[in-house]
Amino acid sequence: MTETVPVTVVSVSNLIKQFGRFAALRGVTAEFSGGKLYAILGDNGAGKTTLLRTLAGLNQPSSGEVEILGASKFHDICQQVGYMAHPSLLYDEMSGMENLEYFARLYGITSGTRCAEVIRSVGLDPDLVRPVGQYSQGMRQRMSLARALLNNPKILLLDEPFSNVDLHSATEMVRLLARTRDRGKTIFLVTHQASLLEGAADEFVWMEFGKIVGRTRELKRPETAQ
Amino acid sequence: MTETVPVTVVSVSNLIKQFGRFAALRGVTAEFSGGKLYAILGDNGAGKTTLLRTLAGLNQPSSGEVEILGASKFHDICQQVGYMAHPSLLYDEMSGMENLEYFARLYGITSGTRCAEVIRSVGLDPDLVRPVGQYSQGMRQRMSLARALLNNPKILLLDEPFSNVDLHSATEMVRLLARTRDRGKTIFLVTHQASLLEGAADEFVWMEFGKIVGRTRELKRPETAQ
Amino acid sequence: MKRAFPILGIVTAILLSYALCMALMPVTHIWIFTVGAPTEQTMGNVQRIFYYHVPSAWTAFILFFVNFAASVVYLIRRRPAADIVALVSAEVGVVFCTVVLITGPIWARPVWGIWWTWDVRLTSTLVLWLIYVSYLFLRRFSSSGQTPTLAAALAVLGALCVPFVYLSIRFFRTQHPQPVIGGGGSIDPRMLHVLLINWLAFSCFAYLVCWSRYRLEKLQRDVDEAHALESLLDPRGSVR
Amino acid sequence: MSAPTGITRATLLKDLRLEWRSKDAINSMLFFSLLVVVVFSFSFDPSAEESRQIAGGLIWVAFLFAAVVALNQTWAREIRNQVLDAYRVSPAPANSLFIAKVLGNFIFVSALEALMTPLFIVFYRLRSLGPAWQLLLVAVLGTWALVVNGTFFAAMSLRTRSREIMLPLLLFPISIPALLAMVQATTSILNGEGARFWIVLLVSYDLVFTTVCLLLFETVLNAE
Amino acid sequence: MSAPTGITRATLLKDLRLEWRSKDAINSMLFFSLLVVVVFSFSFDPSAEESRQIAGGLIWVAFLFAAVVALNQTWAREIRNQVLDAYRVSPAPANSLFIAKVLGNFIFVSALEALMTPLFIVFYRLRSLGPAWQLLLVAVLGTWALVVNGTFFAAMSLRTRSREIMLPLLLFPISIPALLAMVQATTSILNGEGARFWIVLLVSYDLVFTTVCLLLFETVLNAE
Ligand code: HEM
Ligand SMILES: Nc1ncnc2c1ncn2[C@@H]1O[C@H](COP(=O)(O)OP(=O)(O)OP(=O)(O)O)[C@@H](O)[C@H]1O
Ligand SMILES: Nc1ncnc2c1ncn2[C@@H]1O[C@H](COP(=O)(O)OP(=O)(O)OP(=O)(O)O)[C@@H](O)[C@H]1O
Ligand SMILES: [Mg+2]
Ligand SMILES: [Mg+2]
Repeated sequence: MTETVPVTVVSVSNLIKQFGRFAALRGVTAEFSGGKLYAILGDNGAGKTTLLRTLAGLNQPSSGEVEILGASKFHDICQQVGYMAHPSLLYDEMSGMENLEYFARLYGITSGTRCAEVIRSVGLDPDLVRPVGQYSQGMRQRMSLARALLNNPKILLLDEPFSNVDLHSATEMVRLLARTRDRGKTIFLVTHQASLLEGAADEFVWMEFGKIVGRTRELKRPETAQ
Repeated sequence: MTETVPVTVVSVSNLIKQFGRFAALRGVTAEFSGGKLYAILGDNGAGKTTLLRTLAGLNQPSSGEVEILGASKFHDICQQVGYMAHPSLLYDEMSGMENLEYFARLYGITSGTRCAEVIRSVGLDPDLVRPVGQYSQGMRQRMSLARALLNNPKILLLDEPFSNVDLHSATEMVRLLARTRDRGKTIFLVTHQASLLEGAADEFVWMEFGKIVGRTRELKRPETAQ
Repeated sequence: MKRAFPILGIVTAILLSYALCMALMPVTHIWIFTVGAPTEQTMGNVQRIFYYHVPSAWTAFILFFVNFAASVVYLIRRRPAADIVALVSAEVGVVFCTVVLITGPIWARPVWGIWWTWDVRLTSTLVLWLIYVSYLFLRRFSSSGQTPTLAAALAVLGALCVPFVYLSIRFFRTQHPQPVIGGGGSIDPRMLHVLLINWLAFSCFAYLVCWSRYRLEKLQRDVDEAHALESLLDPRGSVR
Repeated sequence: MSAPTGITRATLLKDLRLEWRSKDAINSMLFFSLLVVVVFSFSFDPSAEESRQIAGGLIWVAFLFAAVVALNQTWAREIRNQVLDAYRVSPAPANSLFIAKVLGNFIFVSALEALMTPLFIVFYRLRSLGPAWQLLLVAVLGTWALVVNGTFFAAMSLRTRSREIMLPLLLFPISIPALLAMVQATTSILNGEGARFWIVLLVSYDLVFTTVCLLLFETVLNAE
Repeated sequence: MSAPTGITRATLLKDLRLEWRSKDAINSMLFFSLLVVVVFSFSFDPSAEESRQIAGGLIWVAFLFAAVVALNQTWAREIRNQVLDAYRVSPAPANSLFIAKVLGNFIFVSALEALMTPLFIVFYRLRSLGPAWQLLLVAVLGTWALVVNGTFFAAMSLRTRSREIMLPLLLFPISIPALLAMVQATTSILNGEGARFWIVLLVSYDLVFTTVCLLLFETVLNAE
């Protein structure tokens, strides 16, 4: 079920984000085409999370433009975007299924089977009644991914999905993401464990001090000015 | 300034720790000799953190014995142990130096230069006046390490010191730890990024489901029953 | 030991029903036995609530004292059994104390014309109830494996508070009757007899409930332990 | 996209279900409000004539304190794992969330009041000289005023450090007119005097603040 | 190992310095207490004679609520980055920490009271018929009672779920005798009657509870 996607799905131009006196993004300009898996890498404080949150409409940029799927207002395309943050974005007290059912309401998804389908697709059991708070870290990250996939988004924004996840679960998540990408989705993935993505990512985007300093096909840090 | 250390510095025998119905440690028996760097590896929920906290006297084991430096009560040897957890264990509102000065009081360290010395040893600047809350993640982890090193402990317990730390800072921390080990300290280090420690660790301790399932010299997961 | 339980149960049931007859019936002579209690002259039959009100209060006090003693023992000896005793006595004590706090106003309404008044006895019962309810709350909300320790600490503080409660509300004017035993009050010996029978029945009942609750809690902990043991043997370290 | 009311209902139901499932919050709030009543009765001798005079004030101050504690928990569940961000990236309108939270709090605080009022009546031996239904009306209007503002300011104080203390700082000053109206209305009704003016005042206060909160909530929610 | 008093001093100084540096907590607490006074005076509008009767209750209820809010923050700083664990692995004795926290809270709450009292005096036109130094004594003793228990229970509620609500649930019932004593003592002194009994009661309450808290604190701190 490969979808056709426009060539450039996300374009940001001269994006600046300031927190008080500190500029977390200092002029990011880039275009990203559809159906790819982008790994965003960089040191602590490089601005990766800030960039992702700005794409997800959770941060207002101080200046600059963001255009996703041709729209400049996030609200118009929020149906097309899935966002997964470092925290799980799930209610600890509800089971995975109940969580997804609630979020399905928010997205106006009426199909009764969609939730179970998504949960199965990330390799979990939809009938699990345990509350999410009692899941292991690996299960929780998968469920969190399921939430991001719920509305079948064209664009996925994932912030450190592998942190504190053991190697085994992480490799499986990478496989799942690669499959998703192959179905025509565009994925942005922030991580410190780039080696996990070797072979899976189409492009590595390197950030430094609030700027994109290079984009490479291979996992090799580009020579930068600094 | 290599110190002489006894052959076996830490020995645990049949350690069991239960949280309600759940057994996080299910009979851990092991001896660790001094002057080595042990990397403790294992999947999420294997019980690594629980083992470390039990060694640090922060958890009371449900049964079993812990003997550190010949003492079975933690209080007797707390001067000899340094503990670094995933959270920073520092006051965000104070500068690094102020933090260390306070902890020095707790340890009864009177030497006026010790704090500056430790801060310098982890590669930070003792004169930095910024509060720790404004440090970058990498700096904060280093400062946290400095706190653990403050009382010049014979035994260091480190829980995921590299998580969310970029590759560059992490490699530097590994170098620092290797140097510390070379000065005769014993280091226990929990991490998910074992590859960082290749070459630096003396032994890899593999945990699974609350048990130690193997100890290897090389970074190679042992064949286990399961 | 196993036998004692049903025997005690039967004895309690007999005692309770006998006491119920005694309390609710006016004095009647059946053959050579005299049963029932005299009807109070001014208050009438309402007064019969007395036979539930007072024994409940005494029972609750005894249970709270047991809770205190068990908590101290736990703090010193760290025996799980002491902790269970403390928990159980607090729970049952709160129930009996609640009975006092419900029967009191029911009685007060027809007799005094009001539901509640700020009187020494009433107030101190209320405070006692509050203290032990907060004790149960702590036990319930505690997230650590050290609930017994925290609870025991609170129990000690709570028990220490009781004398201060008595001292501090001494000045409240007293509307409530004086203690029957050791106080200035006087009582018809027939009533006293019924009261004591009721008290005996209530004490047996409380003891029985505590005992079952103790065994239940003990079993629950044993089951937990068995589960934990099972999880020790289970290769994956967890049950289910 | 499902209708905004559908989302409100789903959110409210989810909250009620979670509340019901844990029951801890409910129980502890009930006990807390009982404690508040008892503390008040210990501090203001209920048998004294003076205390009876100020009962209207006492009740509302006690409600206010209990409500602040309850309202402080409103958003706790939503920010625990930053679930609020999940709401924000979804197409659901902000006001659906606000209304759901206000309704949830209204139910919760009303339940508290329903429990505290009889206790106050018993402890202070209150008897109303005016019509009791007016008291009910005042209670509903006053509670609504507290809850709308409280929910709004609780959301606002999410963005500040030392969150718990911020709520009363924001809520109290703005609520003073409403509080005054509630107290005066209650006292007047208890004393058998007319409370028309105060009720009209409360109604208009409610209308104005509900409208403004609804207009502004989206902005507050989306402020980072 | 440095002496326990040295550690107490270091901890206290650290807390005071941090408090002073951020000033947030101080400012907001001051504003909060001001608001409490204002809310009270809007809710109760007594004549001078009546106010003397209820002033003791008013003041202490206001203090109590302000203190609960303050006490809830006591340990916040220590658990933020689990700094408490760092304390626990160090050789420093638990009671040094407890005493430092109690002293810190005592200073803080006293400052609040020092600010609120004049406001109360002005708003309610209070004039004491008894000796004012006795009022001071009652304030010190009463505050100490609140603060010792409050600090202890705040530490206890660290180990529980829904922490904020737990503190009043534990603190209020046990503080009732102390509260009653404070209120009665204040009212008696204001009315020019003797308050000897209440002061003795407060002193013994303070002694007993301070001792027991010191005995039990280590256990509570080390409960995981
Ligand atoms: C309204 C709530 C009431 C409460 C909380 C209450 C509480 C208590 C308590 C705790 C006791 C045992 C005290 C002791 O033995 O020292 C007691 C005993 C007693 N109560 Fe009440 N009471 C209430 C109302 C009443 C009323 C309305 C009456 C009847 C006029 C009454 C009559 C008695 C009598 C006769 C005793 C036995 C006295 C004794 O032997 O101690 N109570 N009550
Ligand atoms: N809300 C905020 N207020 C102030 N500064 C912020 C805020 N969020 C982020 N920053 C600062 O902006 C910079 C970039 O932060 P960001 O979280 O984007 O980094 P990152 O690349 O995700 O780093 P990490 O790998 O540590 O997650 C950091 O220096 C951080 O301190
Ligand atoms: N305080 C606690 N209460 C209940 N269960 C706990 C507690 N602490 C740990 N556990 C459980 O014990 C198990 C082991 O936890 P531990 O934190 O030691 O794992 P870990 O090996 O450090 O895992 P990770 O790599 O995710 O940090 C987990 O399943 C966890 O859920
Ligand atoms: Mg980040
Ligand atoms: Mg861990």
